[in-house]
Amino acid sequence: MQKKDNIFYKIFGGKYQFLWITLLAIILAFVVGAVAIIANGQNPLLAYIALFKGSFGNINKVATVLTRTTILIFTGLAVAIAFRSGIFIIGAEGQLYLGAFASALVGIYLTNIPKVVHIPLAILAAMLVGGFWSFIPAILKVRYKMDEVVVSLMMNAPAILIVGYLVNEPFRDPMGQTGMTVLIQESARFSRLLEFSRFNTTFFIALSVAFLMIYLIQRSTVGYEWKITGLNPIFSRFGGVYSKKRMLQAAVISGMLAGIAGSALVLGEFYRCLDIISVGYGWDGLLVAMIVNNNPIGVILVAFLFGVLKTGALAMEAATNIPSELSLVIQSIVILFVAAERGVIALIQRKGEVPPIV
Amino acid sequence: MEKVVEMRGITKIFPTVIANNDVDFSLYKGEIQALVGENGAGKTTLMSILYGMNQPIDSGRIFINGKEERIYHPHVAINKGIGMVHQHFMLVPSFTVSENIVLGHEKRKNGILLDKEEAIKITKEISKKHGFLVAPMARVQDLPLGIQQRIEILKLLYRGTDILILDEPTAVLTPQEIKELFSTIRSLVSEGRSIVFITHKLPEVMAISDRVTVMRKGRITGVLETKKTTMKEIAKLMVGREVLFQVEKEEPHFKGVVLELNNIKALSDRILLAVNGVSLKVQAGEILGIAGIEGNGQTELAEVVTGLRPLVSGEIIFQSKNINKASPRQRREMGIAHIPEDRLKTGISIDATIQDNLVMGAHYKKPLARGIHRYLRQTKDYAEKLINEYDIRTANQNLPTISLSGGNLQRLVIAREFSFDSKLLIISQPTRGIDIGSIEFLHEKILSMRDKGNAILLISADLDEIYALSDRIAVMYEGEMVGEFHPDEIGREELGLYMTGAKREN
Amino acid sequence: MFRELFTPQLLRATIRMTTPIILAALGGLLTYKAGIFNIAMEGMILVGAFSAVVGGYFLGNCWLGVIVAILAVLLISAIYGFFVVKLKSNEFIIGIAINIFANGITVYLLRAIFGVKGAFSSPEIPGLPDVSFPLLDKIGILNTILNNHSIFIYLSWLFVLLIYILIYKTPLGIRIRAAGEHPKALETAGVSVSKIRYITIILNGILCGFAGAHLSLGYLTLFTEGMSDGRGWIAVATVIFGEGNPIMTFAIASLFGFTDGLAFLLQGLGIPDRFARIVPHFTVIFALFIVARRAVLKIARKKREVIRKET
Amino acid sequence: MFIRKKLLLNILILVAFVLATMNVSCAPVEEEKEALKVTMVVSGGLGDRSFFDSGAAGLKKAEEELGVETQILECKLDPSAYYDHTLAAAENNDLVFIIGFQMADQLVEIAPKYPDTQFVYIDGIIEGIENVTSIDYLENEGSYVVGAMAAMATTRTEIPGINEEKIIGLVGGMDIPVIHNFVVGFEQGARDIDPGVKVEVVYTGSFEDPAKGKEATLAIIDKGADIVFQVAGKTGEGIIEACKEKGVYVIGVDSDQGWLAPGTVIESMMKEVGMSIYETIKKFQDGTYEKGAVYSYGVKEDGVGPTFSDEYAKILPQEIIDKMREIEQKIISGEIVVEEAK
Repeated sequence: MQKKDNIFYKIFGGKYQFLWITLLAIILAFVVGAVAIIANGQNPLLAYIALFKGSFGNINKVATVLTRTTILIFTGLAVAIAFRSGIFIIGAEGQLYLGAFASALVGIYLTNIPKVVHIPLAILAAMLVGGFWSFIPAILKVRYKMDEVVVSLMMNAPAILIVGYLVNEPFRDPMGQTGMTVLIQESARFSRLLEFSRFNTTFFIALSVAFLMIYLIQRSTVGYEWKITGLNPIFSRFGGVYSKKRMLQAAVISGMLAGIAGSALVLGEFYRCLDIISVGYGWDGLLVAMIVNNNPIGVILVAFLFGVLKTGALAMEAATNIPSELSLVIQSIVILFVAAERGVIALIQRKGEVPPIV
Repeated sequence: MEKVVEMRGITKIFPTVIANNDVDFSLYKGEIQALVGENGAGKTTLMSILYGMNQPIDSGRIFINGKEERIYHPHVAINKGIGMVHQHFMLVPSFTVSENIVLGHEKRKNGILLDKEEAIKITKEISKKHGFLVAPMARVQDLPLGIQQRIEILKLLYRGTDILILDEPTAVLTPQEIKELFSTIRSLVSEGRSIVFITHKLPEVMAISDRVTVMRKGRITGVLETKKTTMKEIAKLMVGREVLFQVEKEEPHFKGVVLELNNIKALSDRILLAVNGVSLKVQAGEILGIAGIEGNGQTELAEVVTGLRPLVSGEIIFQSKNINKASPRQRREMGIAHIPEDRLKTGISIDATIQDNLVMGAHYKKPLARGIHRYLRQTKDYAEKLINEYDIRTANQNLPTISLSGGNLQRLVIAREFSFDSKLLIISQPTRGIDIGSIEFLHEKILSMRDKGNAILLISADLDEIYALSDRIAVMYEGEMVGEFHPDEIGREELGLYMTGAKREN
Repeated sequence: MFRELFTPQLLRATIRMTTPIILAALGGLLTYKAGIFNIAMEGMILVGAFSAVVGGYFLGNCWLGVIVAILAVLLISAIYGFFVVKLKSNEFIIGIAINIFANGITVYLLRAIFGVKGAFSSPEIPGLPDVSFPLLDKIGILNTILNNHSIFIYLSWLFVLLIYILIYKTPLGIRIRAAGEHPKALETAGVSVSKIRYITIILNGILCGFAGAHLSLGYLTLFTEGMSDGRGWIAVATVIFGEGNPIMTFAIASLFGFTDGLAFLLQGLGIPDRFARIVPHFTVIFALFIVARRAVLKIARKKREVIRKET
Repeated sequence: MFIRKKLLLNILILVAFVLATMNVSCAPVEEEKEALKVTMVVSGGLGDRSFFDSGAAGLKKAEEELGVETQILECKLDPSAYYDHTLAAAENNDLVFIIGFQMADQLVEIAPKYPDTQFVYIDGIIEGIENVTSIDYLENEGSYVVGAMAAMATTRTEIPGINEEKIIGLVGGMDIPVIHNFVVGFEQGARDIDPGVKVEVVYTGSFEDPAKGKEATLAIIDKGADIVFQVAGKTGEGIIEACKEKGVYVIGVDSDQGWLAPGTVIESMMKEVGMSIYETIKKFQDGTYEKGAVYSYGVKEDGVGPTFSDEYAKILPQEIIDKMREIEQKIISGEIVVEEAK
């Protein structure tokens, strides 16, 4: 019994509503950004051309976008899986660091083993520590009802500090480089695919993991139980789901995925562990997941969008002297508008029927 | 007589349904008007509109005391002397009684601070004046529902309400409390107030109201004087067809004990002994009705048997096997089905799709899944089958469950629980909050499950239901079984005495 | 070792480090009580800090700086409120968006207004005054710990008290709590929940404005990019751990401040810097773990008692 | 349904992509006079008022005086940006300065692919690549000199603000080897003057938190420090402010920071990044630029060390200044060997 006589509704309602709103949000954000660029005394058109050239200008640029996308897919999925299951762990950044370091250790100190063994071992190490770091807030929530959001938030800084200490003190590169470990063995490295980019085969790992997660989430009984546990844990227990187990499981998988993100940075991009190896991949992953309401397919697409924005912003800065902070402003506006989707739909329908107060 | 409320041509469209379609409604001064209809008929929506909620409406005008008003928010309604007691009480659980009463209309001292003493004084005064006894400093979360309802009414009286809307006020009350409520309503009317009484229980309509307005599917189907009508007529207007008030029941065929409880004990959430040494047996093919006022341990009893609540001591024997340690999933797999009392919290996930709710418990078994792989096609067919079989009215099984009305929600739960191979059914308050048409359907289903050889434990506060279905009746009071009877052996009044602890066997 | 660590100076440092956190946390606490999980404090502090410097520098008066800070944060709060209250968007996402926005806009405007990158400091920035209580002079150790702090430090204590009174002793307070606990009950009592939530968002804006102004005009007299450096997040943590109680929140914020100050002294004992800085985080988690564990054990014990008595 | 929805999004992005690539082909190719194109890539962000800003100042000077075309790319410590910016700089510049030890890997990887571009790696050493020249700074030497200065000054109670105790301090941004290099030199310098002088070292853990910087500084001032060496980027702003408030002295770092707090800054330990950049560009124009060379800028090369500006002479007694010059000579002659921590 929808009110279909509204012209707006005809165009923007219906099945493709989410797509429209997202697109509209992006366009609006760029318009607002353009105003800021004009205020800065520059030509927004040139700036945006530079932005897109920076992301799509040639194969190398696209590869760079995909390199960033790879990491964001991992962290985005990490957040999505936990949030879906009703366990709100926001410690991906810290888990990523620990995973990166664990991978680097295995990559450095295991020698004379074939690639097919070495790489999986290095990734496994990252999964173990990432999973462990995520398990702590989860078990504290399940056992002691402690707020997992805050516990996991508070565990980010220690993880980064610990890695910082290890990388700078006991495991630093003795050959003059500071704030980093030595290079990992040849046998632990993912191959780079292009001459002028760090694009590497971890991208395909990311895609396979993403497909695995999509399968698990949407086609498996486990995914079903995760979802129900996230939506109503009382009901899931009532229905015979071991909901605490499912929550812990989701939390550990989440930590593992974040760990793999760190692993991918080390084994694919830098070939060593740095004391600052990520500026906010974990946090961006959080946003990526939340914008699409933890839908795994959505995560892939939004991760790509973020990859484009981040890479393009750097290029825009290089080409036009527009500070990359402006791209932060644009990014935040995109997020604002996309997140407002529900409310915007209600406004378009002019019904004031925003879903009830929580 | 003077019309205090007149609503003309009210139309309200929700995104998925027309809740009110050109509705005219009026209320006279000093009358008790029953507003009846099945769930989803639009009664609550109509009254909410009068109370300033569900705004804006699509069309229609409202007159209060003959003057047109635009009631865009509850505070306007309150100013006009309209008050509403909602079906789900609007009380803040952690607040005291007096704080809840003055909320929104607080008195100040020193110009800034909340005057708590004054609030307590006010509470005492109005409760004394109307003969309600409440403790002003008690926290609402600690009070039984009957008392909470009194607080709701006191709240309205404090605000000086002349027009009271009571939305299904008897749903949570004991027979004694209902009696008290009715006398309160009469005294309020005698003081010149007017009352709208939303319900779907026809005996109550006959007992209390002066006039009846009947709604069906968003429209008014009749406005009647209570004295000049019958339950049958009202029911017909409500449902749109003839309704049988009594289901046909065959003699039970007992086929051996399915469930045996030996002296079981369990704690409530507030760590009190809620189930205190209950022993009972249920046989295949019989319905054991457990009568009792809510909060006497019935909920906990059901949860212990289904494994949702830990057992303190005693033995649960299901089909000659001790299942004290079995998990909820294991118990379901053995064949224990459960329709919980609080459907929205326990029985479904309101944000999940209808399909997801229907397949819970079956989702990991053949033919819906093998290993961890789910067959989406089979899942869809399975859900579709249940939707048709149980007549769940929805456009699409992939809609969120929140889009269903109360009766359909209940059908959903029943469809799921009745559809797997069960040996024991635990059914708590099955007809709470659902309409006559659905009740009939439901009772038939329950009996058919009995005749298929299920053992059924029926927990209900509704004595009509207990009498209509039970083969044996046990009464629960303060966590104990205080008596067991054959339904023909005992009258309602006497049963009431057992329920309130005034009388007990042994 | 103990004497070397637990000096009056440490308590003084604790007080200083606690203040920006508690100011923001009090704001967050109000919205929390009204049913909004607000994580935008980090960004709001930053905007407050920046605009306080802008206002103070151009208007030449520190109090005008504070006012400009409040106005700027209120502007951001208006955006936040519009999305969260009016459009009912996910408050978490909006919070993060606001934080990113604040980060970008302050850097951008720093360059646009002052033509500098990274930091802006100038003798022309008027600092907020320190306050000294003559009577305290007489009591040596209290004087060291309590006297001669920046004015907002004392104000923050006052705010803890005021907000405690506001929440638990005033009509607005019970409405705020009702808005968080049972919004429909409040709405049907004739009070607009949105209005109450807007009010708390405004108060949060003012308090975050204070926090920012204190950081850039009281604590320091300069602005650097990203100078809130995680204090808003710590404030979020204290609000949640303090369960919305101002006194508890103050206690936990002080625990943060204390361990933060302790970290510098621990370095003096040869503990590596990074381990010293892990201390605050793990101390707070551990302290709250003890509390949570005790609560769980208490329930278990009570259960055992009831069981023993009854069987 | 959802997949199809997203497919459409993909197509749209693809369209955008095609449009963007078209734009590449019709981009303007006009070029006027062949000015020397110089780009500086920094690992952190400008505005630290010390290291990176010093480099930027040198570049600006070159632009004004030598007529080169310049650009600065900031990575803001995003390691994923190191590669992108290095690559972007390599693509169409004649001379590229890479500032920040974090970017060595990227440079080693990219430089050989652009043999026509000359790279100058600053703050570290890379050897064996033909088109990479390295400039390293011996911060430890400069720190030694100011350490000695502080040790001498802390006993001179006639200087206002100097207390009885023989304690000086150092506040570092992060506990990392580059900073350790300052610490080691500073401590050795102080020790060699007077083994009884105690150096309190504290790290704030951030280059961006002036409030923490202030707090850390207050903590060591409370312990009796009266001269504090700040090595902490933006955090240093808070360090200087704490010293100013407490009436003690601060030693600035990398750039001459005297203007930040006249009277409080007692000396600045210069790291002449700007100067070396300017000189390198000049050499490049003159044709005296040595490809693949490695330069170590210590006290001898005037790359590090105190400013000896007149401003500071107002505070410092002449004999201390003389002594500092003497120490510098000893370092140059090799009589004093300064330890290293890198």
